[in-house]
Amino acid sequence: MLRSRLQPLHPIAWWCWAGTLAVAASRTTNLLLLGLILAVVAWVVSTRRGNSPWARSFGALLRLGLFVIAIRVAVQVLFGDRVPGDTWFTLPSVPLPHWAAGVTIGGPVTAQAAIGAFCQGLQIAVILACFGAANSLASSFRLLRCVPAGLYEVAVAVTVAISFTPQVVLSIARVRDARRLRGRATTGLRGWRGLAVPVLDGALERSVALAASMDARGFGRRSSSPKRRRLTAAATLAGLVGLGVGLFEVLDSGSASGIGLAVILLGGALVIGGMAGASRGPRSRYRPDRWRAAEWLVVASGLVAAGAVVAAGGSDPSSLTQPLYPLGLPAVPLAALAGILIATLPSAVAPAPAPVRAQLQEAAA
Amino acid sequence: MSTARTGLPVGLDRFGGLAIALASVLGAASFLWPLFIPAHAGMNQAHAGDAPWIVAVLLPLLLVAVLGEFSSGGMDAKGVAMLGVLGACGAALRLPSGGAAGFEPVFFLLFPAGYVLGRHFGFLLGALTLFASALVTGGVGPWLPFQMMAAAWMGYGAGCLPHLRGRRELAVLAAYAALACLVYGLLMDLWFWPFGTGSSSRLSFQPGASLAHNLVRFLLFHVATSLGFDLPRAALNAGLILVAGRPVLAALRRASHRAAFGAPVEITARPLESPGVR
Amino acid sequence: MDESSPERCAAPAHVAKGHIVVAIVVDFGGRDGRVLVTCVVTRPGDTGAEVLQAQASLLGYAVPRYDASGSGLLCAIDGYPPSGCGTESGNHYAYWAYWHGGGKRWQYASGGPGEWTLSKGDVEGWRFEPDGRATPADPPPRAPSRAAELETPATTTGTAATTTRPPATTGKSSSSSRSNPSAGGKGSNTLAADAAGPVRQSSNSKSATRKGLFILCVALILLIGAGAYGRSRRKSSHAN
Amino acid sequence: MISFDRVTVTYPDAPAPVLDNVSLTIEEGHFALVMGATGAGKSTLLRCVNGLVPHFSGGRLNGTVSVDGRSTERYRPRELADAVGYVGQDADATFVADTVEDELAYAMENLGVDAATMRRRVEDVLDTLNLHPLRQRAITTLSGGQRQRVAIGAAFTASPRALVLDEPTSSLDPVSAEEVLASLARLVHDQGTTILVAEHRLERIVQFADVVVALGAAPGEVRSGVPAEIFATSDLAPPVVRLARVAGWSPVPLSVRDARRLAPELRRRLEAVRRPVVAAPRGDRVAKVKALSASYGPIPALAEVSLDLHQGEVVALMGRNGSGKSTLLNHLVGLRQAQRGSVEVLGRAPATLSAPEAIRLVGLVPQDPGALLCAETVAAECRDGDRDGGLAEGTTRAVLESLVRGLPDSAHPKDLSEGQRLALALALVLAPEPPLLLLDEPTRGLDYGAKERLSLQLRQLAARGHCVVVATHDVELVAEVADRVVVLADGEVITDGPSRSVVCHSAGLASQVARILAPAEWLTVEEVASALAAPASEPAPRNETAR
Repeated sequence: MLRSRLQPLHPIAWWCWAGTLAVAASRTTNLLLLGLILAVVAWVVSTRRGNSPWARSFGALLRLGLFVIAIRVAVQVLFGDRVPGDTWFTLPSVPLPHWAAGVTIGGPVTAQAAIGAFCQGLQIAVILACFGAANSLASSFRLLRCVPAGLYEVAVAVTVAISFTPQVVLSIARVRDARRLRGRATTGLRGWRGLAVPVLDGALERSVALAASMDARGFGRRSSSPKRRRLTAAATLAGLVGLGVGLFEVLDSGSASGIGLAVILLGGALVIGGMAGASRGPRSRYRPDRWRAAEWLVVASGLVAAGAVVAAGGSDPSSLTQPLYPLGLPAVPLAALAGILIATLPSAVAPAPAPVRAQLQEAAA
Repeated sequence: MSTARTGLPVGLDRFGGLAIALASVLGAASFLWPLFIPAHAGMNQAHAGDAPWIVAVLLPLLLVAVLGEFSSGGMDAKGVAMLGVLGACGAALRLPSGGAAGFEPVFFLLFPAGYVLGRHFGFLLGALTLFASALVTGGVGPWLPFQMMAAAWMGYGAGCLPHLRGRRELAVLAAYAALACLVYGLLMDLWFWPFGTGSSSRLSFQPGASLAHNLVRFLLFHVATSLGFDLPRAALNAGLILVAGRPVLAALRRASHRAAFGAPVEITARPLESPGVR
Repeated sequence: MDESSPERCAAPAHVAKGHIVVAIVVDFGGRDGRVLVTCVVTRPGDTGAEVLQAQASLLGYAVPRYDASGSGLLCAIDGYPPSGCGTESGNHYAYWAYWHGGGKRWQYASGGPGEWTLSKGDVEGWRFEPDGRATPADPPPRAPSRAAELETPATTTGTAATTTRPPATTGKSSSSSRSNPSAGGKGSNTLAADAAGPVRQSSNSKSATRKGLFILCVALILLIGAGAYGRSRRKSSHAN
Repeated sequence: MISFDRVTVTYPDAPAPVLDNVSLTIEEGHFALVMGATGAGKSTLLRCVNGLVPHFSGGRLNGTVSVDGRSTERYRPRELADAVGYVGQDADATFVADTVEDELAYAMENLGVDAATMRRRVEDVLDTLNLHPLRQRAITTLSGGQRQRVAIGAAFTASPRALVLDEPTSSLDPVSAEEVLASLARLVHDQGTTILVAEHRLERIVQFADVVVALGAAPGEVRSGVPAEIFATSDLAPPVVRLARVAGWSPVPLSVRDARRLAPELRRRLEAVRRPVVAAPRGDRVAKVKALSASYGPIPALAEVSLDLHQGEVVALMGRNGSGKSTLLNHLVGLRQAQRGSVEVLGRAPATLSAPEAIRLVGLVPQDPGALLCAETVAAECRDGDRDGGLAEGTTRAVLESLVRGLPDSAHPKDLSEGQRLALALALVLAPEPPLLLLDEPTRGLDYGAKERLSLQLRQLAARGHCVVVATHDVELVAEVADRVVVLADGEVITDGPSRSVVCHSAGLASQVARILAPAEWLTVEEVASALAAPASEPAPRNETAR
């Protein structure tokens, strides 16, 4: 217990798990599968999230998902193609002026169109939920400790930003009090002005002091040999070119198969390699997050789920889609369902949530 | 390092400049692809859904490349600290809205900062502010890199504005803020377009159709869905800059002066002869 | 004009006011080289998809099959091809290419039939490409064979009236026959109904066995979801 | 270990040098105390040691500063990280990581210390600074004293030979301050670290110091030596030293312990002096707090507090950090609405009043007086003050003049010294003539001169009929000004009585003089001085309220 409290599950493991589930969701519009993925994710979050402020993002992203579904369906109802189907009701159709690409609003709304839109909206909502889960489960600070050496300075800047945010919130409150003590307004644009400037001033002064203490503690002791610099820069630029070529290939063929994907992967590898290779100065890590059996299990459970869904699609594509012509109940691909159920494993193997960060919580509230 | 020369918090060598340019072109492509995708790409049902995901993988890599260039291009403690602190302020500004659209006064800090502290700083600050606030509020997802890239461009643009004095300065900044907010909204909508409309509505992009045709469809989608959020945001940020812009600019200038970016440092072992001795 | 597009239909005298006649050229390409021209009376502003629907019900064909994902992509006319939708092989696709214009002036459609709105004298073209590239470079529908020309007027003029349907009746007719959507009017209704009959029965028999499993899964999902909800509620109540 | 050789420092676009031709040497393993009035250049001196000046501030440095044989001319601050640990004035502004452990390890990560060594040193520091129970805590959740210790630890984990601290205890209550200083002393004794520390509150730290570096008013004027000889003459001195001068002891004792050995003779002389108690006329009631309870979420902050405040009295509000002092002040000034119980100032509840009304009734100078200041210049600040209070043009400025003479109109509030800034804030709060005046920790970062001026001003305000409430940890200030002391603990009033009896009879709150002369009830040096000077019959200069 103590052991696990000292080191929570590796954030990358959580992200892999959520990512694989998101892939699974992105492959199907079958209501059953989507629903099960959502339920599984929600269950794991409810069992394994801490009390950090970002732990609430799951709920937030669920709400966002509902919003997306609403938009998706609304667009379909108002502007949907008039593909024949079982007409539910007919909206008065209003043709827009000629410049609007002959778009007309309204017309008959078919069950096929509405349900199809709903399923696609739900798909996106479930994917959102997966990312919400990753946000709720993985600690941002620990995530930042995993960045490649080349990004060190940027990562430090972000760390500073995160740990400083609650103090900004507190100082906003302080300044508001101070204005009240001088008998001034704390609302409206003018109040804003009076609020923003002192807070900003204080923050900027802090930044100078912070810089001094960082430098005094050896920040940026690095031996940037121009040779190495040129090497990494070359790698990065080559990687970017590769990414570009790959991107255009993919967009042109419209499929992420074959050459395009390969080139993209190559470019990505080059970029990451450049970053990792750009390690400057003798930096070392204090108690880096270790990758233990629990991490492997969590990632594996996600992979199983995604694999099961993809496999089901391979054997019978229609089992992953909501049948529209004719309308009917979605298929029940038992293998895929079982695979998704396996993704509940983390709620058993992952260590219990990390300790509270009361202050940050206050700030985000 | 270059920061000492330029007197700005962050500098960039020529590799870095090249990297930014390249990454921005690719970034633009990964925003605009629906407008240019050819006809037969839409036909391929098995893979029609791929493009958005590929792009979602691509953009983080672009950002990694650019930010990495900044790291190695030279950021000293002062630059990092100021980035972090201003990023925190931005994140705090985004807290009430939880990073959602609509009430988002974050640009009101980003643009003056970019304007005073230079376009590279603006680029970084734009990206990092959104990143930090996403981490604090737990809003990390495929949309984040797009937000970061878009905000980074906006900050960069603020750094490129001509340096004027007095009223005209504020007017230009406010106008830019309004414009940039709208553009930012457009970009984020462009990203959401394929997801928001699917492929079977009169607002969704049509593979192979003419640019103008798709553009009109997109603008309709934009007006129909999110212009309602973007206009208030643009007004809010521009208004804030008009009201509070002057003192904010002053504060930033004072800070960059106090931080003494690239201030002349002179150390000579030879002691100054004190008047008494002479 | 006319000689350039032999398929153009002469509007019969009895066509009601506010209606137009459009020609649909369906070239079954690979299968038997059959090319079929149908003249359908319809309303201006109806979509290509609706006219195709009307044609199917008119000729007693199976309901045109569209891509299940809800993108407006047409998969099969008269149940051909029986399965698949724009199935890919290398860079080639087996798909129904969609054309407008007719004769020498065929134009590759930029959108699906659900988006294309018709106006007077239009000619709609469909050609099945066993391995097309899904570009305007694919061959357009061929000129109708003699047999087809003989066949078409007979069918169309006879039932032209029935295919024109005032939109008002849509709701009722569709509610009466679920299997065969949006094709109003008696004559065509019966025709299309038995065309689509087998489909319905098969789906019924499947769903009967499937329902039990389905309900089971739904229950499971609800169970897990409820559990998660309960836990998180408890947690938040602990928190403060 | 640390040596300055004829060092002159001039900041960019500054007319005169801050340090002029300063030479001094600090031996290895010494605990050196740097003292001097605000603006004497203490911080500059400290920041020179690891080259933050001029590498970080810009400017010109003539002469040689070297640490452990390495001169700052050749090495930048980050390259001296393993030789010098630096802890700035504002500890909160120095944190990079989120948890205690990571913060402690940060410096070593930068130096590339290998993992095993890092683990060991972190554990060492956790023990030395007694941070072990906090290792996993988020730094933002720690108390001031704990944060300060983390900052020291973070500077120390890289095991530098020397440690430089700029006013490490200025914002701490006596207990936390003791903890911090004790841990510093441990570093000196156990690890032979050289420590250079600037401090205002000499009484806390003098007994630890081996060497004292005294910066005079003029930038050139620097004296260093063993404490006894420095304090024999220095005008900046803790009460114990001033008492010794009054009593004519020599050698000068530096700790209460030493002084008590010499005390009996003085006590005998003082017994001769009869100090008649003159009861001050008790004014009528200004504010009434009845059964006030408050809480932050689940944590209770105030429990059933009842209090009456009267015209013309100076009430000291004492207690640990987090004992509810600030919460009580916030209720009195109306920043917080009373959840249970009631708060009335002249019969009205401040929380219900509009801001402009409220400031005429009660004024509060917050812990950081700078928070009240937001204008670009002193003059603008005063003008705003008049506008906010709806006062006649120039009122605030007049009040300011009465507090400090000749503050330049054009000066930026941020550039003022702590004392001046406090005075400006005080002027802004006082201008609308609120009958009730509250001050939260007014003596933070004030040197002795500024503190004396402040206590004088407070007495005058009380004499003019204001009721002054001071929440403070500074027992010397309490001894100087307070008529009445209210002690809070965990949100409850545990003591409420005349300052003399409270201060003299509680170990934690006793002023140095009280501790030296106990059981006799003497509070301040001035008292003793005038008592000794005066013939027996005359009353002591200070009144006190009898109850």
